[in-house]
Amino acid sequence: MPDAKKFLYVNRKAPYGTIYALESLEVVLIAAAFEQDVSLAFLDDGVFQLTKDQNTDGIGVKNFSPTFRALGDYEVTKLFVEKESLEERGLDPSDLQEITWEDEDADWEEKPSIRIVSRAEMADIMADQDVVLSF
Amino acid sequence: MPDAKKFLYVNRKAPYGTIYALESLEVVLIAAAFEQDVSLAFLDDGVFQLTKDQNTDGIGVKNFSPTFRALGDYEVTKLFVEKESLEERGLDPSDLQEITWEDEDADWEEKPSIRIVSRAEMADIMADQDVVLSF
Amino acid sequence: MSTLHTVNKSPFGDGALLSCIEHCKPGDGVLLIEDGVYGALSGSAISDAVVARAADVTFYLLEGDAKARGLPEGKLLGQVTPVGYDGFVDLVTEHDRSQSWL
Amino acid sequence: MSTLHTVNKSPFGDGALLSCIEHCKPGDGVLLIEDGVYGALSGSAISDAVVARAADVTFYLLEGDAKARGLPEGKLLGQVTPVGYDGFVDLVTEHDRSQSWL
Amino acid sequence: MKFGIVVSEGPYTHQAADTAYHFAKAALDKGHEVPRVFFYHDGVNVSSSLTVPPQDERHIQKNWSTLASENEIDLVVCIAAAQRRGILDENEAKRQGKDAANLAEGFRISGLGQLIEMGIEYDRMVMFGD
Amino acid sequence: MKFGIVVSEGPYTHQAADTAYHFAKAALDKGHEVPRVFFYHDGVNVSSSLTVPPQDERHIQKNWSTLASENEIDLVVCIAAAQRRGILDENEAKRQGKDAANLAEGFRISGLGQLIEMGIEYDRMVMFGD
Repeated sequence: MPDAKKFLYVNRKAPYGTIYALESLEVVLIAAAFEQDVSLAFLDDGVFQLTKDQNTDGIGVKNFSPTFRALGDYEVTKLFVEKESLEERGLDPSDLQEITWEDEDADWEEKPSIRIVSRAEMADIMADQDVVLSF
Repeated sequence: MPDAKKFLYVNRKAPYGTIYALESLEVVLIAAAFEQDVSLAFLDDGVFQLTKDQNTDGIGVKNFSPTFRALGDYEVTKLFVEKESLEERGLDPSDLQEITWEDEDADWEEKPSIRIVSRAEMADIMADQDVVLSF
Repeated sequence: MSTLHTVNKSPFGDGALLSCIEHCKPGDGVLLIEDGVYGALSGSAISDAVVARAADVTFYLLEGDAKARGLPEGKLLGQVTPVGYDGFVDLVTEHDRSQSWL
Repeated sequence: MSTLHTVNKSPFGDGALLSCIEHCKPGDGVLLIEDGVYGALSGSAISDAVVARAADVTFYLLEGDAKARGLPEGKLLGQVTPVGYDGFVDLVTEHDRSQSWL
Repeated sequence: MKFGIVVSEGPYTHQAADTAYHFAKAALDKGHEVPRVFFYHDGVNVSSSLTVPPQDERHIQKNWSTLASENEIDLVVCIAAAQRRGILDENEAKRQGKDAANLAEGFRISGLGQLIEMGIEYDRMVMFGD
Repeated sequence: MKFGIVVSEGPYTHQAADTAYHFAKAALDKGHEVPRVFFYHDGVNVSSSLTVPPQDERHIQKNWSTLASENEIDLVVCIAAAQRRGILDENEAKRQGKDAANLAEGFRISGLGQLIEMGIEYDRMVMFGD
């Protein structure tokens, strides 16, 4: 992809209370078709989007968290989650669902899509993009 | 007013960035016709609604801050502003516009409508209401 | 005479829960709903403030909202009582007024 | 390579400005717009954080938004430079990308 | 008891209209009365007859219309808030020279006085917003 | 330079649509290009033809329609976001069996690909929201 641009989708909001998390995911699914270099950032309340065992039966709203697990099939494999944001919320990486992708260059080995990064690393990732879209 | 209920309109949001402050004021103006016991509370970012010298020419939005000065004519005379909220924002009472009402029981003496109260007093005011509406 | 306060925003990005905690009175109830349920997480930057106030105020959370957000039961503060929508209705009736921290 | 960050919410009720301050890089610009302009108030609970970061980041505010909200010029931090919508456009062109802290 | 409910945010974007709906249902199930629900701010957008949510999602407007018709709830949309946001009934559309109306069945447009009345007449007021 | 602008909140409720408008005007005044503005989330509500703001207020939808026609700006409204919120053009209204359409002049409904294209093709993207 010589002309591919680096796109970062920044998620700072919790799911269900507002629609931003869901509509952000809808953008990412479409974006995957454009063969750009796609990364997702989860920081602040955005880390709540990735908690495991979400069950929305009690509130009558569609549970969209399984869609994150489909991102690997769309070749969206870089989900950066900020460590400090987790810690401030009393969460650790084991509270997040497992999201993997199959690496065709490594005999289809399953690799984790979620990468826990420090706040400083997140700042570096943000500064390394061509386009930053915020939700 | 033997059957009058105590209504408190709670304002915690800044003006112009969102419409809540303006639409709260629209409710208060209508409420005045119902001869209830009306109070307004300004705390947190709500204190910003009352700053003086608001000039919206540069953003093309209607300046509704003069309407606060008309509240006295509608017999809305109790505007409680929280001291701690002002202080956290680097403001003091002199940064707020003057809002007065004419007391017909005191020979139409002009009296200030804004009353600066502590956070503890604000909590007491809130606990003393029949109906609390939040904007 | 007591008030039921409802808080519907995450306390990590928004000041509503802290402001509510600083304005409620002994004997009041605070119900965490929608994104407000994150306020019930233990070991968070906000949990000490909730625990401290739980001395004289009763905290509740809307169970459906907590489950929707995948909050692990083991990580919820013991000081916060889960209720359903029916419990929400009861809380409104049991308090003299309700105040939404929007 | 630098970024123009825009912040449009009051820092007293919302965490966007602080998060932006913790994520921007030396040489970046931070433009306060809409309710974000309250972040330029001096002597506030937030002003120390802005002043500290102004050592290596340039802060701006949208002048029309500050005037609309009646912010007294004497109470604005000297570290924050006022710009108009035309200045906003220039800032976007002068930085390599822009990031909105929504 | 008589409950007054206020919805202050639009459908799907915020959860307010959903939470208010579940609360209203639970109140009715417990034998309480919900004589009126008032839609203010972006809440007026709940009354749009033109929403087409995905098929696997709840239909917020229809849920409210159905609940209202089954329980004789007065669904009132604030006229000033509605006009700003493009919600019009047939009469308003004609009066404003618009060729379309979009107020859904079971909702009616009226003034803010209806909100104050709820506060005066009902036992409890509960607001759902952002 | 070519600017891509995204508006993510509805008119009047949030200032986003106003700030974006003033920014777009200033960019055009300086000789930049604004080939397309994309309306997402509640931003789709800016395109409603049925808003009737008070006479002493700005008319946000008309401001955008005028700016677009004078400067050949492509005003794109996201179809998925629009359907959820009740914004339909004539075609969609027919297809969905609705008896009214409310997409204002100068706006068109299309997919999210139009947003990604802006990011790929333009020099800068600026988002206005909440």
